[in-house]
Amino acid sequence: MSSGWRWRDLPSGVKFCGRKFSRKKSGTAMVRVKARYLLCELNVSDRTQLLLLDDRAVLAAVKTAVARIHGDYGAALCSMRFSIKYLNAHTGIVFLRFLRRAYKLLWSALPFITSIDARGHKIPCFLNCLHVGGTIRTCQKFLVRYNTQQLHRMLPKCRNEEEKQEVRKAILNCSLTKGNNEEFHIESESEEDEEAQS
Amino acid sequence: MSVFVDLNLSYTADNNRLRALIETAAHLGFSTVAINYVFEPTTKKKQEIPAPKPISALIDHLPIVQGRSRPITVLNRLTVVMSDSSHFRPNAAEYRGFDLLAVYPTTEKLFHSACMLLDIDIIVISVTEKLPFFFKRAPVNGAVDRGVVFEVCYSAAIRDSTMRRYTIANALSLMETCKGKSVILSSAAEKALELRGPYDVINLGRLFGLSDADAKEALSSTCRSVLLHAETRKTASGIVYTRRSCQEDSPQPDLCDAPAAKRPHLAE
Amino acid sequence: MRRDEEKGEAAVFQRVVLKNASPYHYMKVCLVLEDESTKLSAVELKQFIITGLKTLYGEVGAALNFDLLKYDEDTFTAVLRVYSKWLVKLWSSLTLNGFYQNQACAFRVLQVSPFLLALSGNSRELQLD
Amino acid sequence: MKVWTGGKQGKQRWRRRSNTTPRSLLVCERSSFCDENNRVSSQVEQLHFNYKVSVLLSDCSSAPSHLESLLTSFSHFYLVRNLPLHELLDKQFLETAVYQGNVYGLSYRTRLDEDNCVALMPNGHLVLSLDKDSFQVLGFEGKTSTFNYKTKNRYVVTVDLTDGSMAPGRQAYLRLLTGLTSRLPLQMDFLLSHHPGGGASLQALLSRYIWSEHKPEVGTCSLTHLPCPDLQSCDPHGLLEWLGAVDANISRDNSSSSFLSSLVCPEPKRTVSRALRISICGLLLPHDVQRLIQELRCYLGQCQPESWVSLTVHGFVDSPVSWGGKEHGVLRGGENFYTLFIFHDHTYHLHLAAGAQDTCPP
Repeated sequence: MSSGWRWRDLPSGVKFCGRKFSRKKSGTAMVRVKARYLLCELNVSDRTQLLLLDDRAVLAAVKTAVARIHGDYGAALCSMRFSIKYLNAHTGIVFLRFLRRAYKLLWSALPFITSIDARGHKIPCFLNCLHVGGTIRTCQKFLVRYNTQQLHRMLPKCRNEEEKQEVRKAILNCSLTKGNNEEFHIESESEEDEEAQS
Repeated sequence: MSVFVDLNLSYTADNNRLRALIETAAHLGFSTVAINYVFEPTTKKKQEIPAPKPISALIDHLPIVQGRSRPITVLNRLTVVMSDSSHFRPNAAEYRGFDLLAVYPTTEKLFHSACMLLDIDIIVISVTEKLPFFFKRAPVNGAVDRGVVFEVCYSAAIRDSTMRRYTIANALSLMETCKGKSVILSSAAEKALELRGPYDVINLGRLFGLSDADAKEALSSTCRSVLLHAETRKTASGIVYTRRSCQEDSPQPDLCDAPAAKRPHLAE
Repeated sequence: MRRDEEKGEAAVFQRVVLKNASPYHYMKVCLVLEDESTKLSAVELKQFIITGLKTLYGEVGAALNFDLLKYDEDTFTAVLRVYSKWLVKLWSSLTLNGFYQNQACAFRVLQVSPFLLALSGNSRELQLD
Repeated sequence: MKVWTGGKQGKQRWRRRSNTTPRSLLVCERSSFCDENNRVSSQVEQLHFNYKVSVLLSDCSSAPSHLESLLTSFSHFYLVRNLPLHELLDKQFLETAVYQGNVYGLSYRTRLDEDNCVALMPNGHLVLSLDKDSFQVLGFEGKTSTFNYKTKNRYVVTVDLTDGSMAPGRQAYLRLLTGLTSRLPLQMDFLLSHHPGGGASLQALLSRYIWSEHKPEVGTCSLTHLPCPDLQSCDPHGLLEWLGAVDANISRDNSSSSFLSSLVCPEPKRTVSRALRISICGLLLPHDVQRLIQELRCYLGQCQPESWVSLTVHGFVDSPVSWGGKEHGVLRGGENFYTLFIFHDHTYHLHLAAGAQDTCPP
């Protein structure tokens, strides 16, 4: 069989793949896996029902909606690196992490969520996307700003001086530092999305 | 571009079905196919590595490839399912009867060793379950450098909806890591109706995150380099090749049949 | 994606180059069924393709518009027309369609082209024996 | 630290590539035969390997006799089985055929995206489109295929056989000859044809191999009540779609809301009561197409002023060259064809279409 083989035909270190490969020292490099974080607000008619929600219920609701709207292909994309990063059951704020190449497709399924099943209850609700960011930190910054805005909006509606004081205090609180906003504290390492590959 | 190749037709003891598979593959335009024998060692008892059946015993008259005037080429391939590092026995005499050698690693550690160490041609990517580990750049690059390729099989995706999700998700995460190079797409078909035409598979590659040109290579040029790689495995660095001079009656598959692997390509 | 170049030498001469402008792609497909005696009407075929689209691409896929231009019930051969940007979706769902009413089946895509005319002039069909 | 040289950009480019549809090209020209600068004849001449010609005559129920006789007089072609390629370099063949000009040869039952393909053009150029293995074994200079320039898996070797350096006995000639005889003994089925008036003779070559002579196949079909768009104002893609539907016998009497198909004839439309479709298949020479066009123009002169004629010429999908020896490739389908609408007042519309791997038509 090897009649055509000659010494000089052989590449150094046998590679018969017909292509030049980038030969780098692999092993130490850290490559960030790109993701998109969607900051969503859960809108319900009865705010007490929010407390029933947990990560798993929201996760399942998103997955079902994606599977219904985008079929097997969507479900496959949705199973890749998708997670609920943070859920605040008091305010109804949800952080979703999607694979960056697929986030638009998956995002398009979110409006079709009409209810979430949690602990045996069916909670009618809808998801309102507030912000899309590349890192958790940008979303966090946005959320602080957004909450401040909301508080400002609440100020004129206050009925008595006591309430006003409280709201003012809250506004002051969140404009101080971004970290110690009490209704928002994720594990401070927002680098956790920078997962080391290899 | 070279000829279209499907390196995975599942072996069945049913000769008629196997013949139908080969005939369908030829009809669809595949010029070379490989019959895949799966060897799944278990801890309980020692098992025999299957011996490849000579092609002439399976099919007496090789069908003509569609639109061409040459017959189809049929090769043998062994896939070892590895759940423990002892399952792959390098230098086992039984492996020598096969033209191609593949492993299916089930854990990250085995995947790493398959990429970096084992003397194999193909690493099979799981398509029937959720990926038990992430593909890391280092082992994947190592495999690419060594000329070992990754295989994604599509027929599970035809059979079942859940498998389809796993196939797409696992293939996509593989393509993210290896950027569409050093990947082959093959069928793993058990029935003739699970085979798809080469252009259909190329389009399916788009679903797996491959570009048209890359997908076309996954069916042709990359397979060709696998066949060449398989040949170097049998030789000492592709230089020295030993063969028993007195031909016994045992019908060892003749290596001259290796299609694209007839000649080594010259160094670039 | 449209480039016009007008050449001035004669008032009547006009040349227009259209790049990637074809709105549709055309596919010639053939359905192979395990049980060849099955009858399948054009409406059933289209329903079947839509079901396949729905499982792979969900409700978005089911809403995808395509036309069944021609169908031959004896050979199960059909000509489909689909918007170019949805070609990949339609094609991949055809590829992954494996069962028609619990019997195995396969779509064989014979030809795909941005021009319907090209389907009737495929030189790979030339038989000289 | 980045692992891949392409880095961020490379990755994005990879992503973008995986989302693009294959390109297609359509060139539309309008002019008149009376215009001295019209290029129809050169454009027809430049597409060397034609597989099928289909003609649609409006307001006509049976083909005029002179048209019919012209169709039957299309040049015959030969199929040679297992022709060793070095035979094309044979001194006698060069002298009796290639140097005389107008010899057309094309490998048969080979696919351009998989196998080695060969074309012998009428100007004496020999084009070999080879895969990587064959090219490197052949040992003759060639170029990387334009459509595979990144992966370098296909190479194109172009040789001018009429050039002085390729004369029998010269160094380049001998190198190619030994390449094709000893290193890469390619054998393939070959379609050969030649211009009958050119003086070339293929007999010497044919006598040594198994060959068969083939006559282009003619088919006619008459159509009635054909809805027809306004040819002057219709957009080119709609027009070609309509013509394709006529060619493939696709019914167009749908409403735009029907379930199965919403294909309708583009508005404004009129109904042509009678029409005739003629098709002819085989290895057809541009010269014959040229004659057909002349004949059609003559025929049109005798018709009513509103009638028209369309002529569609399909090139071979697996020919290594498209218009004028430019490289041709196959990604999914290698369509290369042109459609010519001729009107009564000698104006014409020419549509030249090319697939994903093709250069722009002339």
